[in-house]
Amino acid sequence: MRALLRRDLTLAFRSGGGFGLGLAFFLIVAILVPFAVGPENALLSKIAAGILWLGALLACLLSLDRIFALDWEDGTLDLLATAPVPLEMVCAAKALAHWLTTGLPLTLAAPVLGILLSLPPEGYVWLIASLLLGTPALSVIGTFGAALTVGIKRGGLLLSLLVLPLYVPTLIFGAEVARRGAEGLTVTTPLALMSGVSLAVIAVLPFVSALVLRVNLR
Amino acid sequence: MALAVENLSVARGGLPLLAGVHFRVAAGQALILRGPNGSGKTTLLRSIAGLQKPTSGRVECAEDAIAYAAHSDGLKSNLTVSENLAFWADVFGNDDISPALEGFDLKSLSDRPAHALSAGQKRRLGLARLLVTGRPIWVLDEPTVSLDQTFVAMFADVVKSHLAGGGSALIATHIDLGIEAETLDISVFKTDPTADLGAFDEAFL
Amino acid sequence: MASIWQYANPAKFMRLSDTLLPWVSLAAALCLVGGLIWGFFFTPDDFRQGSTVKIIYLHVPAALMAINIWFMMLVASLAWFIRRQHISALAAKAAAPIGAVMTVIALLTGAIWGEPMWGTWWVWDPRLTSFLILFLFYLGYIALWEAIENPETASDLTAILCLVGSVFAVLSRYAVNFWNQGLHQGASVMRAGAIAGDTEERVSNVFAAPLFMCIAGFGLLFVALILMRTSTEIRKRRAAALMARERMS
Amino acid sequence: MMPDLGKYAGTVLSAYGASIILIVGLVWLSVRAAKKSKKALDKLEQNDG
Repeated sequence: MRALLRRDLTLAFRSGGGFGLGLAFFLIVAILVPFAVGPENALLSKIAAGILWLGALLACLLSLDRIFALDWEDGTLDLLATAPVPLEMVCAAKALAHWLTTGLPLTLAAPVLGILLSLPPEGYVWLIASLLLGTPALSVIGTFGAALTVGIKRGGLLLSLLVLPLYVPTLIFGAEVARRGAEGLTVTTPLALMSGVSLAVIAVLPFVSALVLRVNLR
Repeated sequence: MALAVENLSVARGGLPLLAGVHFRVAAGQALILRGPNGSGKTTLLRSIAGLQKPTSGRVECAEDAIAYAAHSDGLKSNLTVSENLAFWADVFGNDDISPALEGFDLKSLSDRPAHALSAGQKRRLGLARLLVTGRPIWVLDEPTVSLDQTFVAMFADVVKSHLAGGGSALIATHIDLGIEAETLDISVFKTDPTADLGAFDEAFL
Repeated sequence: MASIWQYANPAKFMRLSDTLLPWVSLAAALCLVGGLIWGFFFTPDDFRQGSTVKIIYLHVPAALMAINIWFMMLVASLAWFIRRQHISALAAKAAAPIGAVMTVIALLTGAIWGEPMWGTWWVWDPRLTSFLILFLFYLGYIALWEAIENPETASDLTAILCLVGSVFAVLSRYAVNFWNQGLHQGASVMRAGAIAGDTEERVSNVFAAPLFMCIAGFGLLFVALILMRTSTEIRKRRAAALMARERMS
Repeated sequence: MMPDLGKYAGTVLSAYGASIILIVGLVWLSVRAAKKSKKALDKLEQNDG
């Protein structure tokens, strides 16, 4: 399945691949917040961790429907389904490609935006840790949502509605880790809970997504 | 026997469409499926290719032997011709794409991005993809759409060499490909939609 | 052509539902109206909350129904995968709007009930919040049914969404608890959105009897509505199948 | 007959009012949908013979 991953990555980096889409959105969200809530650093640093997590989540959400839509339209999914490759691997590769092109860049950009929102200094390491652990789960859950809505015309809005409640645990635990990290409190429990959720999701959901794709390809 | 279909019935949109479909395609043979549009050629081919479970009956062929190709040919316009072919070759576990490039005289276009190809060239690339899968049984749905006469002849030659090499082909098409092969009009298998054949909506009829 | 319609599961269900519906509706009306009147007029005020305790007769049954209807949909989705009988999928589809309305009632009455004590209409109390999340799951489920044309694909995908959604609903329940320790720890009837289970031990019996009647009323209302709505779904599917058949022949 | 609801009268009545409206609305919509589907199906079954 390296072939699919390699192809998706080259496609993402080629023109119009939408690589910068999530990143740009994340930047815009982070920059707009001070205009909305006012420039006082005291307030900003209090909500910075949460805002950065919310921005990363929405940026992920934004680029989900591209995961299968393009391959659905040009028949690639049909051909992959008849190829000697398990659909579960296809879903896992797609989720990984989405994470590499969206989740990872967001995680790397988050500290830079943290400066804009005057995130407390001790918060940076936990912000990155929580995003590193959380964004893979966001990608895998998102792939499940994308598979559900692949056959639906203009399914983007429905995809967000379906995926939003599924993101709640990851968001709560992730933002909690970042927030406690920023306030210098112990982060062990939310971190443990979050990694539990992420690992379970990454292990199970690709199989469910493959089942969904098979239903859609019928 | 490369491909044998016994007493296959398929449904579409919850209603029975074809029933009792049976035919055989020997190695080195081709079978042309005829039938008016909407008579179920696509549904039948998708069931044979394994994308769709038939409501009854069996498809017998070697494991992983079928290469399916429909109208949309799974090409990425941002990738070049050789990248597209290399991807599909890798997916099917081969790595040499040069015979496919020559077979469809795409050698000269190999570094051109797919979006810069003409419709005919794109179809040739789609069919070249078939060669690259290395699968013995070709299941093709209207392969010569948007191909002009000269390339139809080329397509026929490629199919002939595929058959000569021991492969077989099941092709749904309207036009005469110039390949000597039996033809089968599937409207013979058209079933009365009220037939009780375990189609999805049967419980409501 | 001896259509198997008379013997098919949907037809049997329709006949059963047509015979049961009048009785169940009557029982539902009696229990619901009786319970509400009993609770509204004939029970004393709570010494601390005054008359707002009367909202318990709506809030607790609705909250209970909101959760149990989703559980019913989960069971129906599992049944759809195991037995592939249309009744299961259509019953789940019919139940979702009822569950959504029950969740709205639970949220509304919970917020209104809490307002005098908290001075604001909405409070991010873990229970109220998890009902809000449950409401989002209901919306997503209903929207997915509406968005897919092919009934078989719709039945399969919504069943999968229900299964996956249930796991995440439980996860969210604990995440929300972790996220906000909750405003009222241990206050018995006072706790907004208290689930009838633990409310029962501390609710003195003068409140309990009418509460049980209301819960029975809501339950029977659900049964009546699910019988009617599932039959409606079956009729719609039969009409669609007939029309499709006409187009075919 | 009206119980003395005290200063929370507005609260209690609005909760009851809203809930009753929602329940009645749900029942009404369900009944309307049932009638509509029955009528449509009967029409189809007639000319289906």
